[in-house]
Amino acid sequence: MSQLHTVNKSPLDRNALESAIQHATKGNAVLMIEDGVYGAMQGTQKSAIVSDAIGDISFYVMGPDLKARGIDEARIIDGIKVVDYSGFVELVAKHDATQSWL
Amino acid sequence: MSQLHTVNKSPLDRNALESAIQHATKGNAVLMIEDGVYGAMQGTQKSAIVSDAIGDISFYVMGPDLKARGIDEARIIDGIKVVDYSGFVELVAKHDATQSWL
Amino acid sequence: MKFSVMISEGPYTHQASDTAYNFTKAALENGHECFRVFFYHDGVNNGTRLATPPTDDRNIVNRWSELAEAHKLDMVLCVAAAQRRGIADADEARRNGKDADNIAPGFRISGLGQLIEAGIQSDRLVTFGD
Amino acid sequence: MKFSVMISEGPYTHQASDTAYNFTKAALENGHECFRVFFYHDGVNNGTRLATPPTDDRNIVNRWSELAEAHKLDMVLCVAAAQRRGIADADEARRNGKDADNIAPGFRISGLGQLIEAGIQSDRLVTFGD
Amino acid sequence: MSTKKFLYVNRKAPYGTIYALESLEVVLIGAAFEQDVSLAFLDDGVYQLAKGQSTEEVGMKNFSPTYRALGDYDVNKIYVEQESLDARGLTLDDLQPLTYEDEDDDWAEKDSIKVVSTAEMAEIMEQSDVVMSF
Amino acid sequence: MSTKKFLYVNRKAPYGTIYALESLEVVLIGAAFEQDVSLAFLDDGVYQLAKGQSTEEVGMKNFSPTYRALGDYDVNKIYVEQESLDARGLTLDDLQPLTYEDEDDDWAEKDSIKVVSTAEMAEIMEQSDVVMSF
Repeated sequence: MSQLHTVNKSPLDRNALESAIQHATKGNAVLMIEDGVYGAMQGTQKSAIVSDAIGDISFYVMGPDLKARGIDEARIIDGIKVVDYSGFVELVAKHDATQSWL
Repeated sequence: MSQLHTVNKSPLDRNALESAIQHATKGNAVLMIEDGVYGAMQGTQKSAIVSDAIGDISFYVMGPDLKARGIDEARIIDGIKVVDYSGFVELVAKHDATQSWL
Repeated sequence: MKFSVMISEGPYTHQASDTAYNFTKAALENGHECFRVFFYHDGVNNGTRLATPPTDDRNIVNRWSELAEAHKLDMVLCVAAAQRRGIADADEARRNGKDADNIAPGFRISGLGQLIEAGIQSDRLVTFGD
Repeated sequence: MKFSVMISEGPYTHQASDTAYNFTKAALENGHECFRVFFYHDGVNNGTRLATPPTDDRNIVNRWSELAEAHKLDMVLCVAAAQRRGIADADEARRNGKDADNIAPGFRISGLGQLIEAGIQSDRLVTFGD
Repeated sequence: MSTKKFLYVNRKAPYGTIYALESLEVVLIGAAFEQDVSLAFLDDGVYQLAKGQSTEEVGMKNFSPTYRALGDYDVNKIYVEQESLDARGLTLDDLQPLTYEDEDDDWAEKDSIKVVSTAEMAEIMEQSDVVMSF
Repeated sequence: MSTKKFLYVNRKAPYGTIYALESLEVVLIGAAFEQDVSLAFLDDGVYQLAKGQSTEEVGMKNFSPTYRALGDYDVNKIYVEQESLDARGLTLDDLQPLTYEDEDDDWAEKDSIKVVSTAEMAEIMEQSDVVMSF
């Protein structure tokens, strides 16, 4: 099976992103939504958590949430794919189950 | 002036306790309430944040919140004083202002 | 594919209800089916008709009511969560001795079994919360 | 000493309202004065009379109403926050074209200026939230 | 009705927020549906199972005894993460014992709680059909 | 009426929760009371001031232009913490400029934002009479 993990918390404040990545198995996907999109930025204190895991895990980030927060896609860690709400739906459909790291 | 800082978040999940301590000046007090009382426990990954600051800062923890969560006072870091709601009120009265680290 | 959605936070305070709405709308527009939208915890606060948000902002409650009408969505407020937080339909108000109710159009109040059933009957259950 | 309290979360979901209640009660019992209890953000949800919590749990809304009556507490729900979230008194309901209201006894709806005034007039302002 | 693997994920401390209590209410209702049910306690969720909870002074309802009813509802796969306990200075001894009677073993009383590693917890999540997070 | 030092502390990101928006509403109302007002942005609160916010696709109200009105309300002591920016890979250039016209200096346009260290922020908090946290 293959799971989709959604993270909606800033990794600078909460442990959700780190915990999600630790519990994602090879081939799983992590989708960053809402305040979780700050986890997709380059050059933060927590960027390495994501960049170290890219490859084993596929990373996605919600474009509408990036735009709302004024984050240019050029600032995103290499290898993270930007999706919209339709892309979110596709990710849910494509994976066997979705787990929200609230 | 002397400020009282209240922290109601678990330091294992959130950065509130750490940030509060970094912003408390010498002679300030930090009161751990609600889920913040987990920050008063010995032997956690975050205990050093508190024990390193004891002396410059006075630490207090809500006894009723400890009891609710099943935390024995014997497990509390040395130097933290246990208070009840009346003690909370006294701390607020004694300090010039109260800042909640939400 | 058959989706269900659980929403655990009220309107405005957390983005959960917004994201759930955008997700559900996208799923329906892409030809998927939505078996149920279940509101739990503070999520039940999405179902009050007494809200009057500022006119320059979105109306979260009305948006759900309209989506439900357009797509025959089954939107369920958990009864236990709703009782704790003061969301009632006419039946609940009568049963609990209240002089008013506040449920919005398109929502119904029912038990937690409806959430479990959504988990069983749907191909995917997605949770939005804090 | 003159205290005021701000409560930023609704009942049950976060402990904020419980802690604020226990704090306010202790302050009053210890001879302090409470200038105002101001409910902001989801805190306005503490002021609904439609809640019916389980009988084996505390009734947060009633507890506030009773404390207000016993101590002549001034309990204010922020009007802007209340409109967003669907808390209304009879006046608000009429003004916004609603067919019902849900405010609980002892609460009143007013503007954010009441919070600033509490900050100015009180010796201490304590915030309870998430 | 098909049988699915339900996993209830608990990552939040009790009392500070209501999620733990209302999650437990879902589990109890869900038990009637005869699905394959597991509970995961990790991160601050492990605090939910702490023994000796006493809520009189905070004036809230102590719901911790309710976990002990889970065994009677045939909910007996309760996974607690070792690394989460370690980070919090806790051991299994700090948690209240949860047991069930095994009908396949002459109703012998057995422990419901199983302490697992992060890698094992990840595998449990991976194998679930429906994950509910609180 | 006495004059007090009010400090509004912003530690939360915008949009994920409403606290940033409703905090700003308090500041605008509070401006009419002629108190000594300062705003502190630290931790995830610094994200509130990011420039280029565009909320069309999430369907929420973009309230970031409202910060630019603060100068007209004589709210011009806006402290942003350097260490919080650093931890998030941000610099002052990533924030929208906030200015006011200084009536004591021939209405010259000046920056309202002042970047301060954690130690300076602690001192600002220490000197406040009323601290409102959102």
